[in-house]
Amino acid sequence: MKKIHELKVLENKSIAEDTFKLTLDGSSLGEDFPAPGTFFQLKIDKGGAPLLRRPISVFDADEVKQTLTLIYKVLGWGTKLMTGLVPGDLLNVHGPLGTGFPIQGEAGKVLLVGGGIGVPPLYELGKRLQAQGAEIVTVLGFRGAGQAFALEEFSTLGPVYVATEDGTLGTQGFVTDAIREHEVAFDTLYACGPQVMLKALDQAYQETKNGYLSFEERMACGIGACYGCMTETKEGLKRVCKDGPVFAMGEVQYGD
Amino acid sequence: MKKIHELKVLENKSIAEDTFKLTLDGSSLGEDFPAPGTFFQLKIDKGGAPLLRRPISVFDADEVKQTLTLIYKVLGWGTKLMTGLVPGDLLNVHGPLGTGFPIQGEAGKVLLVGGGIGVPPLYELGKRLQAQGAEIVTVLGFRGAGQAFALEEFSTLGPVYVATEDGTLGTQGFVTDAIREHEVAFDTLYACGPQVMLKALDQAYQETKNGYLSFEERMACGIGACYGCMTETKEGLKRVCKDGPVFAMGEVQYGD
Amino acid sequence: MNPLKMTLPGLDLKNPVMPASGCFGFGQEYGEYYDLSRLGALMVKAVTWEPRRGNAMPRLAETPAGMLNAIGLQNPGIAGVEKELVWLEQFDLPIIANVAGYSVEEYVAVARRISQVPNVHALEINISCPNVKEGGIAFGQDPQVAKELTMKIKAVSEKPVYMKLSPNVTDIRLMARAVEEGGADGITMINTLVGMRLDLRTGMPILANGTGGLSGPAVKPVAIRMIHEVYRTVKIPIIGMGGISSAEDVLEFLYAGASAVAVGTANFSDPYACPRIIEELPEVLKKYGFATAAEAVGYSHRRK
Amino acid sequence: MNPLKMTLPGLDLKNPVMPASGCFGFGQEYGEYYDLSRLGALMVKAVTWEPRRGNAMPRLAETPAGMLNAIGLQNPGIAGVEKELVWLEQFDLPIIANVAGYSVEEYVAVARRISQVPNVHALEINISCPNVKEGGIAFGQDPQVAKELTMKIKAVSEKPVYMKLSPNVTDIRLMARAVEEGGADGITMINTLVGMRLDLRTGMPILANGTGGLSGPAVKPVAIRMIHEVYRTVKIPIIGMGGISSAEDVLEFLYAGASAVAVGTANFSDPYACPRIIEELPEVLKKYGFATAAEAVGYSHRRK
Ligand SMILES: Cc1cc2nc3c(=O)[nH]c(=O)nc-3n(C[C@H](O)[C@H](O)[C@H](O)COP(=O)(O)OP(=O)(O)OC[C@H]3O[C@@H](n4cnc5c(N)ncnc54)[C@H](O)[C@@H]3O)c2cc1C
Ligand SMILES: Cc1cc2nc3c(=O)[nH]c(=O)nc-3n(C[C@H](O)[C@H](O)[C@H](O)COP(=O)(O)OP(=O)(O)OC[C@H]3O[C@@H](n4cnc5c(N)ncnc54)[C@H](O)[C@@H]3O)c2cc1C
Ligand SMILES: Cc1cc2nc3c(=O)[nH]c(=O)nc-3n(C[C@H](O)[C@H](O)[C@H](O)COP(=O)(O)O)c2cc1C
Ligand SMILES: Cc1cc2nc3c(=O)[nH]c(=O)nc-3n(C[C@H](O)[C@H](O)[C@H](O)COP(=O)(O)O)c2cc1C
Ligand code: FES
Ligand code: FES
Repeated sequence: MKKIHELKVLENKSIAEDTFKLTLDGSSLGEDFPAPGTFFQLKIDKGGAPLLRRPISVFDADEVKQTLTLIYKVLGWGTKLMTGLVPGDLLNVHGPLGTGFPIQGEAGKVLLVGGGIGVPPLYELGKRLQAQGAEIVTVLGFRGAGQAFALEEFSTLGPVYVATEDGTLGTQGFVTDAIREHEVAFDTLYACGPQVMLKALDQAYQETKNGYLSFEERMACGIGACYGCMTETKEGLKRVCKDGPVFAMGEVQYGD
Repeated sequence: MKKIHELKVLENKSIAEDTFKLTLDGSSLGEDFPAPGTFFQLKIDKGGAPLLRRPISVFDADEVKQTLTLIYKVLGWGTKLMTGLVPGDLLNVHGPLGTGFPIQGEAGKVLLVGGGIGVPPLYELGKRLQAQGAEIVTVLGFRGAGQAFALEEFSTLGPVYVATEDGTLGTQGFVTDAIREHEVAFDTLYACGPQVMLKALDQAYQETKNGYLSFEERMACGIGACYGCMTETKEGLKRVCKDGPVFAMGEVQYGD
Repeated sequence: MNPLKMTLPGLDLKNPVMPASGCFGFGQEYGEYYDLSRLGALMVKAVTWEPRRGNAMPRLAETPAGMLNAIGLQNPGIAGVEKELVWLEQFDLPIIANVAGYSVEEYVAVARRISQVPNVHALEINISCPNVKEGGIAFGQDPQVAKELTMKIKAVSEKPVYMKLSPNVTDIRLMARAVEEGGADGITMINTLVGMRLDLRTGMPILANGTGGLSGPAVKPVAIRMIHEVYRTVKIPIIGMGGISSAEDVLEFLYAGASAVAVGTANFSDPYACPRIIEELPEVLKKYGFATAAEAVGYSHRRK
Repeated sequence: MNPLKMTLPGLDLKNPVMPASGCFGFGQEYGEYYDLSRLGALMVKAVTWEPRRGNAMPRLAETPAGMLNAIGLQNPGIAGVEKELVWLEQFDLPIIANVAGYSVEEYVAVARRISQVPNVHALEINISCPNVKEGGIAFGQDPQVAKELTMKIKAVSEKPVYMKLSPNVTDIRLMARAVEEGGADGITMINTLVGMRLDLRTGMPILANGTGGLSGPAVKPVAIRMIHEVYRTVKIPIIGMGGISSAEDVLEFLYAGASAVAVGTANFSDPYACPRIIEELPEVLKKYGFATAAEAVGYSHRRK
């Protein structure tokens, strides 16, 4: 039977504009030590508010240190409250949830593409792929240099290229511009970020490459029971929280 | 213009069954250092819940140490959350509110009568009366010995008699039984506690003694604007939060 | 004797707590968290005759102590739901099927067929879904329409029929009386209040559907008030819901007049909400002086 | 130019934020916390012809993200209120008088007389108080009754008349249209939802009155939805309220169609709620791309 966990906060620090890195003691997770691309639903209320849990991806699941690291952007009520977590606090987490990135046997040239708050899930993924012998290039997109984070971590995996909308770091423009500029060659693509980015990548590469994209939707249950987080796919409506958040390129049918 | 204060928590410890003593740094209160019988409305939400402030009386306002001490009983949602306050936390308090105990010139034989969670406001009162030269006897009522608190503090003011419903400490019975048993003589009575206790005292002594009673009602605004906390008096409806919580004996008209 | 036992038309409940329709799918997902046989019953997701796609995304928004949903009756249709119900046969668990429709004919056809499924012990007729353009709530806001629909469904159903009332009405008592007159065996209430949130960036409603149904603790005082009113108005039993998240909440609903309760939104923040509440209930009953849950039903009305 | 300036019938507002009726008395108490001239306007407590004692205690109960009140129109009567209004003359502050009654005659008499008070710039007719046994909400749940009352009050009032709508109705648009047809100059909405809480110890309702009015953040999504509907239904302006506690909330109400807003329950947890919101509003408007508050009114309806 599945469990809910109470994890101890080890660290919660600002790493970029409105962006925090939250490290949790994951030693009690046991079988629930997460796979890349999965996420946790965090309960951040004290006294019942906010009502819903907040879905946050796994950035780093360090089996040696037994730590679970998440990176979150302060967006609204819930993430703002999260900034108040201090070492020693217990955080109630539900997960790991969802179907993550398929990595079985993946050992060729891999391109990781992250946009903004879509960057976090790619790092744990990259670590696992690297361990399997994959050759990794990372392209990350941010609004500007002030929003950029995790460059150091990704550079341990291979070359990292950055695109910023305002040109304050790396290529001016979007991740697609940086991929083109650096003529990145790859067999398999893994990406997470705003839907427009995912759609652009999907349309550009679904004919020629393998690839997996991680999507976001507003969630309530997080386990596939409420039908709140659907996405249209070739095989009909699917639940982002349970059947996703990762879908193969070509699967999702984008709206307008 | 009146102000709201953020006070630093210095200590928050259990002193009896479900009863806590909360000490706050009151050095920033300035003009708002409270008079006996007044109360503060405490904001205990994190993230908006619970919605309303909780009214808690002044137990001890130490002008020398510049500390403000409150004693609260864990009853429901709000007071339960209060037990989570730890030293260093900032607590948002609105007050002092209400019309406290009149003590001007009071220097004769004084009887303080407190029942349960009505005990706290009498201690600061007793300190001030003692400083004015009053001769003080205190009678406190509790459910049982496990619920009794603040006996030590009150014993610095003069004799203390206790009544418990279950007889596990002092007189078995109510405060009125203890007063009778010890044949306490007094000129002026000050009391706070459950309405049945106040009614009994009022009926017993309003003809023969001076006295002031402190009442409780559910409150929203705490300043007299919402008309949520009325009590019937000889002169019509009055607001417990603003015109009270203290009323002279004989003033309040009890329902059934 | 089991102090939580409760008997309602068609339902011999080992305890009075069940997941609310639409908040628990067909049980598979929460079945990974605990043994579903612990539940008093299970109200499954709404079923229509044809498969329905439901509304566009986003379908969810958070509100203070509540949430809005506009799922819009997405479901695999009656044939698909029948398959799901087979899976549920492994549990000692009475199923309450939630019936929806876009026309009287659809309601009647679905009710007839689903009432024949063996582990379906009762029907809950959803005349209060605020998230579909036709049908749904329209049936739940006009007493005469509700009464006639109840009669037609009663005529074909092989199982007791509970009508699910909408709180979006001026006088809930008129609706309750109408469905009682129509022959309903019980009432379930409340469905969601219609609400809306706007996205400050785009100016558009957060929900693609515009409006959605408000659920969660925020609506609890409205649910209690309406159940209190309906209990005095009709003789048929009430299954209460709206913001329940603790055993104390359950007791408040029983006092108001509910004979059993359903838990919806609370499952989302705590997947163990139902078994937790069931486990805490005996102690809470005892604390307030009740030997059985049944004793607490309507207690508030015997106190005047 | 003042970007917060807003003009409604009878009301030249320096900003669109005012305390809601019944949550601010006649201003004296909050006047000890800040200069009342900072407010856009002030909706004073309900007034009836005779002094009213209101309901028995307790009159208050807390709910998740909300509260119930059953004050029951306690007020010193028209003569007493007139005296209170004299005190308010020292402020640069348009007063909106909240008129209540137990009969059509009482409403009309109060409206006629209070509309003659110089610093009263508009009337708000409370046909939606859920806390009195006669009158009150009954006028706010029947369109025809509301329309006729509006006409009679319009006939005697020397100031613009805003009708305060109850959310406890099946279709708020019918009520809005009725009062518009009756000649109302504007609408204020929403009053409280009827709710109840039971005391687990006694089994009795916490409120002596039984039911009470639900206010606070919990009701905000209902208020937004109803204002959104009414904006599309009538041409007269709306003053919106229901759970506002921040400048962002104000913007959401303006988007939905309110031309000004009132803040009620939020005053209780933060006595500075109104001036805080007024102070934050220009920045929030700017953040979302509006040069003036007036531009944001009805924005949601121009986005489709
Ligand atoms: C599978 C998944 C993984 C995610 N991983 C990360 C991550 O690693 N780091 C990170 O910073 N963010 C991540 N997000 C986005 C994150 O969940 C939202 O930014 C967050 O929920 C916003 O909450 P809030 O209280 O600050 O905002 P509010 O606007 O107050 O939230 C209100 C409601 O809307 C929901 N919501 C608002 N924005 C989003 C959004 N963009 N996506 C989903 N729900 C939203 C909230 O969960 C909440 O229910 C992820 C989202 C999903 C679905
Ligand atoms: C003027 C005044 C002074 C007080 N001084 C003290 C004190 O020094 N120490 C102490 O322990 N208690 C004191 N009380 C009582 C205290 O306010 C309540 O016990 C407390 O508010 C309960 O809150 P809760 O969240 O734990 O209970 P809940 O039941 O969750 O509270 C729900 C709502 O009801 C109100 N409420 C519940 N019980 C009471 C009550 N007995 N009196 C007033 N409001 C209530 C709460 O304030 C809240 O608004 C005082 C009350 C008043 C009016
Ligand atoms: C996501 C979601 C989906 C729902 N779907 C249905 C449904 O299909 N049929 C139905 O009758 N009620 C549905 N409801 C209403 C619930 O069954 C319940 O009446 C309501 O949510 C109040 O209970 P709660 O506050 O405990 O959630 C749904 C509620 C939610 C939150
Ligand atoms: C304690 C209290 C008293 C109220 N009294 C009145 C009143 O006298 N007249 C009236 O029209 N509305 C009255 N209301 C309703 C408010 O004016 C307002 O419509 C409602 O509370 C919603 O706003 P809020 O959520 O910001 O409080 C009262 C509300 C509260 C909480
Ligand atoms: S969040 Fe409930 S189905 Fe995905
Ligand atoms: S609490 Fe508002 S008048 Fe006393």
